[in-house]
Amino acid sequence: MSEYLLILISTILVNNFVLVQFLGLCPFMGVSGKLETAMGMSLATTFVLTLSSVCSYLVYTYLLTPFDLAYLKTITFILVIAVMVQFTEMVVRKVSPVLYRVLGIFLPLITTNCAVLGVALLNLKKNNGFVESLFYGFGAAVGFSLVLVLFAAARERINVADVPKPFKGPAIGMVTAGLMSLAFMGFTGLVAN
Amino acid sequence: MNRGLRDFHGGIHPPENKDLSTQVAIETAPIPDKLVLPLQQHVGQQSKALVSEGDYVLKGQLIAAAEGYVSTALHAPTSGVIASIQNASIPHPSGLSGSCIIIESDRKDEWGKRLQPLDYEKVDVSELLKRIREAGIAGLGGAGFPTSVKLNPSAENTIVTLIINAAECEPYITADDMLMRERSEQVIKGIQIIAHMLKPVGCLPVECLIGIEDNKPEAAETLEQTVKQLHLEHEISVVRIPTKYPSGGEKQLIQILTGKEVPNGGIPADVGIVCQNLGTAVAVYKAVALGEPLISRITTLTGRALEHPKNLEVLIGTPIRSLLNHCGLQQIKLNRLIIGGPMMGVTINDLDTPIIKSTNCVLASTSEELPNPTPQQACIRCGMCAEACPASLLPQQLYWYSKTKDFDKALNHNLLDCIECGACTYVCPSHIPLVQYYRFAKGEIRAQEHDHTKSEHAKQRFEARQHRLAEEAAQKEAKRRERSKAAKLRQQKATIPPHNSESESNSEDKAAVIQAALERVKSKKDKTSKLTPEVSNGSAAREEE
Amino acid sequence: MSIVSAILVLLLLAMVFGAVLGFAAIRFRVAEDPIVDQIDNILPQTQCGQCGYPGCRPYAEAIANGDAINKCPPGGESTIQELADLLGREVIPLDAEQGIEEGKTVAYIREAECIGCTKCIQACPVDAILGAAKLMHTIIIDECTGCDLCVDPCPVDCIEMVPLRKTAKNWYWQHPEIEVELNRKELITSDKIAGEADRENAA
Amino acid sequence: MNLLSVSSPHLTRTGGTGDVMLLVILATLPGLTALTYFFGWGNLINVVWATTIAVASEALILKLRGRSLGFYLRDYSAVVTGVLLGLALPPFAPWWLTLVAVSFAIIIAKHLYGGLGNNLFNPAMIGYALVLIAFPVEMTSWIAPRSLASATGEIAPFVDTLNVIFPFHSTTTFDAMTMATPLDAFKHKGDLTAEQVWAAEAVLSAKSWMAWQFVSLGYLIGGAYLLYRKVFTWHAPISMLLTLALISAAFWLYAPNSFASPQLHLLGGATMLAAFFIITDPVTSATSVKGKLIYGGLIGLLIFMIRTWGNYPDAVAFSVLLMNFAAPFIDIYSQPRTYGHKIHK
Repeated sequence: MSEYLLILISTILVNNFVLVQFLGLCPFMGVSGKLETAMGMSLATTFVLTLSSVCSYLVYTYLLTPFDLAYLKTITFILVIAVMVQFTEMVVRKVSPVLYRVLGIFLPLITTNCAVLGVALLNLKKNNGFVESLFYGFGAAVGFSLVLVLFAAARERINVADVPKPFKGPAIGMVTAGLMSLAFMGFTGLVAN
Repeated sequence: MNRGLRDFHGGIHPPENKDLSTQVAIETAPIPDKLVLPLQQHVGQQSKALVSEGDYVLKGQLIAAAEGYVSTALHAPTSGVIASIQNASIPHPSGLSGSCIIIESDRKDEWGKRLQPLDYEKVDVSELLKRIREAGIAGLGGAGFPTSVKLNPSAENTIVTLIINAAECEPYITADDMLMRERSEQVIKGIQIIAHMLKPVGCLPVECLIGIEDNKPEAAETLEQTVKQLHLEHEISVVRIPTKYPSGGEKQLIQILTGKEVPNGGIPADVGIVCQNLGTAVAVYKAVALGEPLISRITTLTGRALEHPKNLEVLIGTPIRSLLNHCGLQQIKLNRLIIGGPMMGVTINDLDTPIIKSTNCVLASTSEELPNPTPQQACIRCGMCAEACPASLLPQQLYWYSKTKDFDKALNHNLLDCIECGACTYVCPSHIPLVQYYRFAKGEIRAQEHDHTKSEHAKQRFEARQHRLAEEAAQKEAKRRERSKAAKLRQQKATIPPHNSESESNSEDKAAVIQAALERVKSKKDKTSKLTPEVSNGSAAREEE
Repeated sequence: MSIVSAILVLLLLAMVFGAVLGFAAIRFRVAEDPIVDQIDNILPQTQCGQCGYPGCRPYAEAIANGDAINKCPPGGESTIQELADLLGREVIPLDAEQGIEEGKTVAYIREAECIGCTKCIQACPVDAILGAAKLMHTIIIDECTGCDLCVDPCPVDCIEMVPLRKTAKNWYWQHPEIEVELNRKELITSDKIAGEADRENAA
Repeated sequence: MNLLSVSSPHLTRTGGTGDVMLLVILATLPGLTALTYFFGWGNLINVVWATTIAVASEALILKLRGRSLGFYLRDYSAVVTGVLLGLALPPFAPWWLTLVAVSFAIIIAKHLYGGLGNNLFNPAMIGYALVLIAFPVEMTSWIAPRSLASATGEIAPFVDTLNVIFPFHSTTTFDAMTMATPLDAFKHKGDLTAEQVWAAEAVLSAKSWMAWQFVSLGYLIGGAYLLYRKVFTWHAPISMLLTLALISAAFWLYAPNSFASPQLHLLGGATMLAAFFIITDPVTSATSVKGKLIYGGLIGLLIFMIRTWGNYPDAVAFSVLLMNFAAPFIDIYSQPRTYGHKIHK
């Protein structure tokens, strides 16, 4: 049990995908303008990430390995992710049309969110089992969501701040992400890799 | 009487400066040459003038009637001639004018026909309500809500408590204080009438609480003695509350005295409470027991730009200039002229602005006592404002949202629950005019709401019109088809030479009419252009376009 | 051999996923796009046509189909802001081609000059003009949206747009910083303005 | 007649933001005195040097942005940042270390966001975290303190200290005896038990421990004074200290040999400095009462976590920055109940 907890702490804090491993920066910068949007994106990403990391594991273990097709892993993972995203998009569109509008291009972009593919590949590299993959994907998603939501709230404040003109908008956003990354370095060593 | 008092969140203790104006007894102000009576002295619809220029009116005569339920009547405060009905300065922060009846007094101060005094215990409550409405009473505390409306709560709410607001928590103001000291009997009798009116038939009498800040011990004692003399100890209790601004806010006073909170968006009657100002009680007494309409009130004239600050009994409509002169205004020292107290009052620029029914104080201040605002520094979210806010809001957050016009967030942080008491601005170390930000945001929100309802309305009208046009077109089409069918039939029957269709001749007629009219206007314009060149210039410019 | 199994495996995957998506497409079908109504609610409903569409609803439909959100001068900045919020788009300044945001106006007919031609009545999209043929017309101020569609058709140019009057009832305090810029520099200074004033002094 | 027309209220309390900042600076004096007494002139020199850089950087930016120098410098916020960094950096921190930390703090962490009131992160902590990550060796070498009773000879003379910090003119290398802070010592105890750690370096550790306790006490006194002057409310500091004390006590009672005692947590590092001077910075902390309690509590928790399991011996800077980042989010969800509203709306 404690092993799963460690995986969670590791992926959420210590090896946070966004601020420590610098994966998934595109949606991180793109969808953090408003808190509501960020929350919607977080939910969608969490869903996709968790599911796709599990599915990738299943596909890899029970389909690719038996047929000795490990070299197909990247293309199949992309396929899995694309389907997951498409599925999520349909669900979101039905459940919350406004969120669908608001997420706009970013929803399909989860497909190209490198964190998603990254999680699937890292699972293989780390030889994670089924449950471990599940926790790893979920933890990565929660870490992504946590940072995204906090960042969105912070950006709402920065947007109303008296930022010098050259730094307005994405520039100060990047600076903030950098400083945040600095703060996350404090977690180094919390969990041995 | 010892009651379990509650406290409200926040609050401040600004310097009181009340003893400036309590040194001398209430005086009667001299009758001015000219009285200015705004038609809008209350919350609700503007009153409707009943007199016209040149009419002679007697003191107490009705000169403007209530228009609608939430409105009040207006009476001539003295005898004289109606000089005009025109736009004049009103006590409003914008400095905009409003329509006013102007009376030139004849200095005779001659009473007209008075209303019949009523014995409140013998007549029906509806009779009393009618009398209060006829007497033109609107809250004398500051907001000016028509009293007859407030004393007629809906049947769903059983009133159990009557609160008389005598807290007078604003610095400088002492009008209620002096009223209690000098006319306590009128006060108590007025309260009796109001309590009687609120008591539903067959129910227990309402509990009656007079809330007084403990910085007015004399007034409280006088009231207590009067209560004793009239043997009303069981019905009316005088409650001393700790001095803290804004304990006189209606919601705050209710919280202190009863521990209840007026629900968001509701009124005190929702929790079984009616709250009345002390001055209003006196006005009710005068209207019912003496038959006098509301034509005068006690107003504090104070501030260090006056040599003799004091309380005056003034006629409604008296221009402030004459009162200031009466109290020895030192023109050079005067820096700010405030109607109301230093925390919530409005500044005015025109000394001819009149006293209205809700004017409890005129504060003529020097630049030393109320210094000019200093430059605003950055908000550091220190939270002192949140500690001072009596409504438990987060003024620092509201400031950011108002400043950046993020009205959704401001509403989400309950901007509309702000009572604009000014406690946050008072404590702000960065000297940010917080309340002005909130007033701006509230104004914008209200304007947007107004725009929105208007656009909804416009949409409906547009759609109705589209619908009508479509129907008309359909009808025309149907008629045309019928006609063509008929024509075909006729053609089949006999070959008649075709002639101009009706519509064509019609349009030709129309064009001719327009042409004729155009010429007529042109000739007219040529005439007028000599008189008013700018009008013709305007249209000429348009023609060139 | 391995190439065959690879193709088979990918084929299998594609079929399974295709089935999943097909199921989702039926299960989560979205019938109509309710976004148009929401957009229409934000638009000011002046029906002025300054956006180039024959009314507010058509423009709302155009926006939903991807048209720019900055073509509505009567709505101005606040409408653009709201639209941007709703649609998750960038806030862009008003398109000057469509006109500039002005204060609210209402039409006013100089009644002495009116010839009673009813042309303005026909032009008014919200039936805010009262009158009959050969009789003087007048505007119902409360209904007028200030679209100025009645100005052009008038053959005698007797209609003008006048700004809506500020009264004590609709007046409210201005943004403190705007006020500073306008007239009272010495009273309240915000960050920016303090600096600018300083620079002015230095210059 | 030209009378003033402004929005009410017309009465305001005197005193401004600058006065608040001056009080904060004043309240650092007990802590600074203790530091100087036990660790020599280093921190005093640091404070002066850091303040100079802070004010200069602030002035530079204000000039670049065309803002009024006099008006903004008089809020003394730059001085506060300088003083706090001067206190937090090791006494023998070389001049360039302070320069990097302070100028980064003022220019990047504060003025890129628009200056006082707009910054998201506590500038002093950003500066501190930056140099801590970039120059770990310089940052972890504190000198050995002198003991309470002994003679003055044990601490470095003023001129020598100056030469260590600004090694320009002097070629003499001053050999200061460096040693770890108590927290540092505990961090690198390896497999030793707590008692063994203290026994191994008995003399130094006892002295060091004593010195740090006095420094913490100094900050505590300053904090109490600020609390008394109502510069901030008790919520955030008490919440942080209480959380840290309770959690560390629980772990310490469970395994006294492998976990640091609550005493060490509270008095052994920058805990007191953080509780009363860092997390009470209103700009970067949560703003409502509820928010401050959450904010302080989570900082306490993070400090414990990072100190106990992380790589860095002291965790104040990181914990504060992490919670700075979370503060806007906390603010959104910690509104107090407004008058007349139900508890849950």
